[in-house]
Amino acid sequence: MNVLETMKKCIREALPDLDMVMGWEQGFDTLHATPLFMETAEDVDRLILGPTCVQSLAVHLPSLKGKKIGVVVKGCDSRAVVQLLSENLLNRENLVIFGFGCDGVVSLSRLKKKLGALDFIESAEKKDDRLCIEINGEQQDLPFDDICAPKCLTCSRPNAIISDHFAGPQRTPRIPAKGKTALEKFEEKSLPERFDFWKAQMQRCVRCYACRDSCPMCVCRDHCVAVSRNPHFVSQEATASENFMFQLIHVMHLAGRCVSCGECERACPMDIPLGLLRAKSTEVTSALFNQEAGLDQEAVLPLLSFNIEEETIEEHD
Amino acid sequence: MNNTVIAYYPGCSGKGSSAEYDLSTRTVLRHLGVDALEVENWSCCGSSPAHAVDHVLSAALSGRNLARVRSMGHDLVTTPCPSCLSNLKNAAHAVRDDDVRAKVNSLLDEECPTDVEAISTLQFFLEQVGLDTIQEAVVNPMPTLRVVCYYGCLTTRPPKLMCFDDPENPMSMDNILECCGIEVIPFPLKVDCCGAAFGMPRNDISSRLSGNILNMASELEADAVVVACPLCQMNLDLRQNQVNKACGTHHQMPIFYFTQLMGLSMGLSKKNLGLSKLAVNPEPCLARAGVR
Amino acid sequence: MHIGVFVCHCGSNISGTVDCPQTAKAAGEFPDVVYSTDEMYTCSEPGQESIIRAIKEHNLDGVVVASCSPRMHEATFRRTVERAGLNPYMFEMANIREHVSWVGRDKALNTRKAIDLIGMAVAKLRNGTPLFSERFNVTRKLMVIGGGVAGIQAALDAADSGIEVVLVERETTIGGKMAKLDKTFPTIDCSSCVLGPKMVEVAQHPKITLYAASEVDNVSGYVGNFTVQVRKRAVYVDWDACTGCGLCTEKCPSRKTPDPFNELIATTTAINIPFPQAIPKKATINPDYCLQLTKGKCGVCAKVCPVGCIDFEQQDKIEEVQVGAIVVATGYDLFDYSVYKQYGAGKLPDVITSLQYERLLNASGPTGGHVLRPSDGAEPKHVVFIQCVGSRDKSKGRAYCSSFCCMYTAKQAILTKSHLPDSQSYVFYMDIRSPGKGYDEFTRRTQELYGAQYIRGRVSSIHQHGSSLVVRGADTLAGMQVEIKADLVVLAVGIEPSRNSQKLAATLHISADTDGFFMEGHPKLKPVETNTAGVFLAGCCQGPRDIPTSVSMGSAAAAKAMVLFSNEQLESDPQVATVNATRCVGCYKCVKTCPFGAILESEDRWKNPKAEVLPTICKGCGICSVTCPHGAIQLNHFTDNQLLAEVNAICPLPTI
Amino acid sequence: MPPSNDLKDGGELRIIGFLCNWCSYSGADAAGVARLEQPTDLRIIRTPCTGRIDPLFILRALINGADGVLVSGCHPGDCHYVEGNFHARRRLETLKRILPISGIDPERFKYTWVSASESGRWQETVREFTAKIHALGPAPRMTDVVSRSKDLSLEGLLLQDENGGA
Amino acid sequence: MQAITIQEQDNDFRAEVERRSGQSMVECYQCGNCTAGCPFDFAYDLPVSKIMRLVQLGQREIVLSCHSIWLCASCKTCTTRCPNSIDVAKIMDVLRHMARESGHIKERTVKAFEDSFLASVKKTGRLHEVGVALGYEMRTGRFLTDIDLVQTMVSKGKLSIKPHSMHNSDQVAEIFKRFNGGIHE
Repeated sequence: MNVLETMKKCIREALPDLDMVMGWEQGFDTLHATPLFMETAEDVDRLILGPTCVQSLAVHLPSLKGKKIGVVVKGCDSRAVVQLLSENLLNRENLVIFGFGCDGVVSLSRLKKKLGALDFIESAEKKDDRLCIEINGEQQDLPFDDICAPKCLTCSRPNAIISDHFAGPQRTPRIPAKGKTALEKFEEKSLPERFDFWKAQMQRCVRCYACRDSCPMCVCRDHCVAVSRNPHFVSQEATASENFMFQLIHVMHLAGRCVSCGECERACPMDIPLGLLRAKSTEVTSALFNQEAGLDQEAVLPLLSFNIEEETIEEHD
Repeated sequence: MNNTVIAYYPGCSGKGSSAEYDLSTRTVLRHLGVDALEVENWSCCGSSPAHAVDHVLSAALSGRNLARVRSMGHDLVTTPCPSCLSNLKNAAHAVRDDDVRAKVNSLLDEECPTDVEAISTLQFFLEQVGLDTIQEAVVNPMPTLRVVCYYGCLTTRPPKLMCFDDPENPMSMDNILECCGIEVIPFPLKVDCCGAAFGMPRNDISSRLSGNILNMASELEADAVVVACPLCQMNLDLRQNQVNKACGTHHQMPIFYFTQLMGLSMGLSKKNLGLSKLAVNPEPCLARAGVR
Repeated sequence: MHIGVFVCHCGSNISGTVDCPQTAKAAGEFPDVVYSTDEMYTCSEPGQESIIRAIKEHNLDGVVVASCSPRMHEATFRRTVERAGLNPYMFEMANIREHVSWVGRDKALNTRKAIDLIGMAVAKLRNGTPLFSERFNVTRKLMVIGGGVAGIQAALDAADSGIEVVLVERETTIGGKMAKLDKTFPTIDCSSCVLGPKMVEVAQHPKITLYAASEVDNVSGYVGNFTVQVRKRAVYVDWDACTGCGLCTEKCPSRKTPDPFNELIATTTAINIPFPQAIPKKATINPDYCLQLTKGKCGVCAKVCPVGCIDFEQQDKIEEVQVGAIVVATGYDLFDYSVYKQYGAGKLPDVITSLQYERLLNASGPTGGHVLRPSDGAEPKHVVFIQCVGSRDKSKGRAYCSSFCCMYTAKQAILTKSHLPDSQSYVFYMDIRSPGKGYDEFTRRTQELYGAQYIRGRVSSIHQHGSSLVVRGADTLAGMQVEIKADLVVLAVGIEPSRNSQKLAATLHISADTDGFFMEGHPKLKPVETNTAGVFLAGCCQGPRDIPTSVSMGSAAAAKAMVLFSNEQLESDPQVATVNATRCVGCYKCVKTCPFGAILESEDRWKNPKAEVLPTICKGCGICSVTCPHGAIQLNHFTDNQLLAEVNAICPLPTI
Repeated sequence: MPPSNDLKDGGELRIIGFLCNWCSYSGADAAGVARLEQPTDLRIIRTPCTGRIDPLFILRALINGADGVLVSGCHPGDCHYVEGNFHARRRLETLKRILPISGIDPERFKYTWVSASESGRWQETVREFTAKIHALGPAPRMTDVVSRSKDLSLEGLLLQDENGGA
Repeated sequence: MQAITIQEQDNDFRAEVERRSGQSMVECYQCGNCTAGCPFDFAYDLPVSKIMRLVQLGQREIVLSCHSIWLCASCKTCTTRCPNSIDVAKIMDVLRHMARESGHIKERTVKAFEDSFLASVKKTGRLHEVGVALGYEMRTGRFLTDIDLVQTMVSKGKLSIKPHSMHNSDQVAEIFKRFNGGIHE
């Protein structure tokens, strides 16, 4: 039995005790997957697993709190689940986790850059480390690393780190390629260059909140301070400065919580490189608190605790 | 402690008036397995006259020697002489200030290093050789020899610079000599001044101050005074008759370097400890203590 | 809103460097400000009346006063606007004195800054809401920590007014340092004759419960309702049964036990009563020296005790006490003068502390009041006193003056002369500090009638020379070095906060100054209060104090507690956190960070998890507000919007 | 004695201070009582505790164009609310280290501890921080015009370096 | 004794002492501890604490023309025991430098000794004790100084007529040349 069939079997067995199981099904073509909410055994037939299962389904979990839910997770998705559990935002007993080992997912925006508009997709299939795609009548055979999500290139946790059922084989973590990361390259720029960069990016931002809505750690939803008047941290005007304020609020609210799933950047319709902000925040909090989000259900958020003597913080006298 | 090699700065008096200090220090070090490697082509540290004239000049004279130590590949130098030590430490400390370093270097051919540290051989014995090793080497304890240890001013002062022992009640020499099986009497004037370099220009002053120390030692019925400083030794020993004349006293108080007594307790030969170079004859006192 | 702004001249304190009329004029331009004016003294009676008048005339619903620090007069003005019918929290202050006129020299810049600060206050006020206090009951019981003279006075005054008092003393007897003294200055009256009756009164007072050999382990709660855990140390004697007959102490074979009451210049028995007038007069076993407790054999005391009160198995006991207020009177300890190596570092037997000398002078001391020096028991002839040992000495980390050493040194010089008429005293001093009634006359008398020789200068060193001590000092008035061959040297050792006071400060949530003394609420106006409501200070724990001042402070602290207890109920400070239940998602991040356990993991009607604040326990720090990403928990009077409004007032939101 | 108010270059800059009520606000009051002269640029916002200071207030101020933000509270271990400044220390340090990615100079934000008795230290802190902000000059604004000629995509920014460096 | 006109005090003098010593004069509160411990006080014309006071009062002439600043042996007892941690010995050093520079030489023998000492070092790189003695005697005309020690020293082999050798003693001479050339200032 292949991975998909094993997974389907597990889900079918578990479904009677659950209100619903979340997975993916094919969207309008083979390159696009959309969330699948399985309530009956027939629904399960439509389940797919593969490089197009991009979205993190964990994002839906907090709003379903109180229901008995199953969820299919990749390695990166599972970290969001762990983090939500550690923050008391999910009940473990109401949750059944179906994990598998992920081989990497495609990045539509990288693919678009390579192939132009992705209008007429006949087929798309991953074969070993290449993606074979038939588009506008042409057959393309691309190295997977060139069109996968950037996070997959350095993925250290391809396998679900928490699961009640695990389908298929464990995948080997990627060894990050040598060379500077985007963050490192960006940080070689001067502060004014960085500031101008963000200014230009923030002028493009349309405040659609796709970044926020795709973020599994953004749990305030209707009460997000980005849209509230009490507290009124940021105005609704979509100016560069208000947009930047919003983005920096997001950074601070994710400090020590971001699980580096990359969903914000993926969801951004303007391709604003929000991953830079996330990567920096993760770098800072792991250096300061020697702790990474989404790995330990029992962990206390670093910004909710303290040490009387902080070894990593130089005393400001 | 086998085959330890240390850079060693003997100081000018070690080649003249305190030859026995230099000799006995080297002898004892060698006996304890330490090679004292003389700093190549060292020059005078300038002593107190240099800093009495100018602090930069003083730092430059010592800075040259620190540079010599660095060129030997060492970052630690020891010296038996507290006055040299004080100047070396002062220079090493002063050149940490960029401004001062620039001034000092402008006087020098080679730059004064900022990473060379100086310590006294006394500190070296105590901290790097260790009392245990010293005690193990003792073959000839002298329990009937009653001495007082006199440290003088500069061994521990100023405390912020010297960072060694207690500036008011130093015990390093006391502890070493007790380890060597010698009776050490607590000495209240341990850190009083002997008159320092005034022996020549103002003998009246140095005689009075050295006299106080000799008087107190003899009141405490000490057999001898033990010192760690060539200048103190000279004032108390070579100039003892001048003191007697000025104060109307009749002291015949032997003034040992602590290394000499260490050597004796370890059974080393008197010749290699330079005992015959002492001005006040130590033999009667040593005979009483059973040292042949 | 209708906001009124009142700019205070504070005489010339503000108007000297701030253009007050122009400031008031500019303040009138801020949104919602309908009235602005400048006043000579806003806090004065006419000043306050004009605020009340303006509120009524201009129908104001918010007031900003620009004057001194809110730490000075916020409470005053809140009462003022309340008198005019406004909610006291619809009031803001702009600190244009301490933060503007007193620190800036340029009048134009100062004026601009003052206007900005008023703009911030107005912005904050526009985002403010009326707040209402809750009322809660008061436990009318006072705890006094420390049974020295200050603590005794506080306990007696409070008890006499009918308040239940719990007095906690660390040592096995109350009396503190004063019980060790022989005589007191400037009257030379007997210390124990003055203090003794008060100690007895404590023991007999029906309203006072005494916990000796006890310490405060933990304090929780808040003003009016503190819960204190008191640790009663094991004394190995059942004090309820012990009659203090002293038979055990006569028979105890372990006679080399150090005697802290005699400042370690004498020894006592392992089971002992510190001194005949001790309160409580109960025996205590020192477990480090008791043969039964260290070696398991002896038990003589148990055999001779007529009431069988010895209990070698006794353990520490924790008792919980509910009180409404706490007076801290933990006193002082002597500075450890052994860091003065040049004074013999404590190794020279005839160099002693002033407190040890008190014991030598005291008739109930180890020498029966004969001045005999420790080394050989001889009567000293030349006695040298050295002042400022561990006082006014930056190099030893003690820059402060210990305040009463000049006076007791003079007293000791007088007593030396009366004990030993042939003796000669010498006092090395830097300055004679005698600013009290009859104090300076006293130090003059010491010299003029009792012949003590005062030498102005510090002492460089002391060394033993034969049986005498050579004291080498300076007389700076003569410009000479001086040397004295002394038989006894008494060091007027400086004082420091009593040991463990740092820990107690943390337990009580009060702060300490850089020298470790507890901080008063205000140096002038709240000398016995602290910044924690319901905790008061008395005596040397707040700073060096002599006996009369300590006693005054004890009375003052008791009076403060009585004022507190005169209310049937107290009003809680409404500046506490509140939860907006519709916004709360029940993650309880706030619960995890609250240092006081003031937030509960609660539920709403529909069983949704929600945080809930207990307003009487909340101390208003606002840590929780920052943990909540959706701003569901807000600190009243310091809400996100109030603080953001202040930010935006100085740096307006950028427009494109 | 260093010159105090002699910042004669183009007047005041906008510096916001967030001070805890118990230590630093008191310390600043004490500096006033002692008439310890300070530059006038600083505008102080009083909060009960550094634990009340949301890093977002600081970001709001910086994005609004504040030239400097100074936070000061009780020394760690001396917090009136026992733990407030321990929380603040983690939050503020995190903010300070994240700031550089935004292009906002982290030197424009300082947090420190000044007790109620340290009036001299407060004066020193204000003088030093004000001098530093004046050395940095006015902060760049989000509203300033960005040159449209530059390629401001990430690739563009990073490539520009590679091309320039080659 | 002359009265000091307080308004005419030489503040530059005080500032120069502070700058060159790195010490703050105002911290001295005249406790007298430096005088109390000074081993040389008996030989001083002004006690240390008075020198400190006179520097505070800007009395350049009185201070630089005193004997005391020449008689300080830098034993540093004052520095060690100062309750305000002032490096008093360093101030004494600086005052002696200033006295030298301005030609206030109150202890000719002390200056002669220092000069002879440094001259010997300059000449041979290391100190030549006989050279110092001879130089001192030439400078002071006190030809019998320490003559009583000669015999002992000779018999103990401590008097070498020739200086102890070192290479490149010219390097040391060079230090002095540059110093006298005033490069460092």
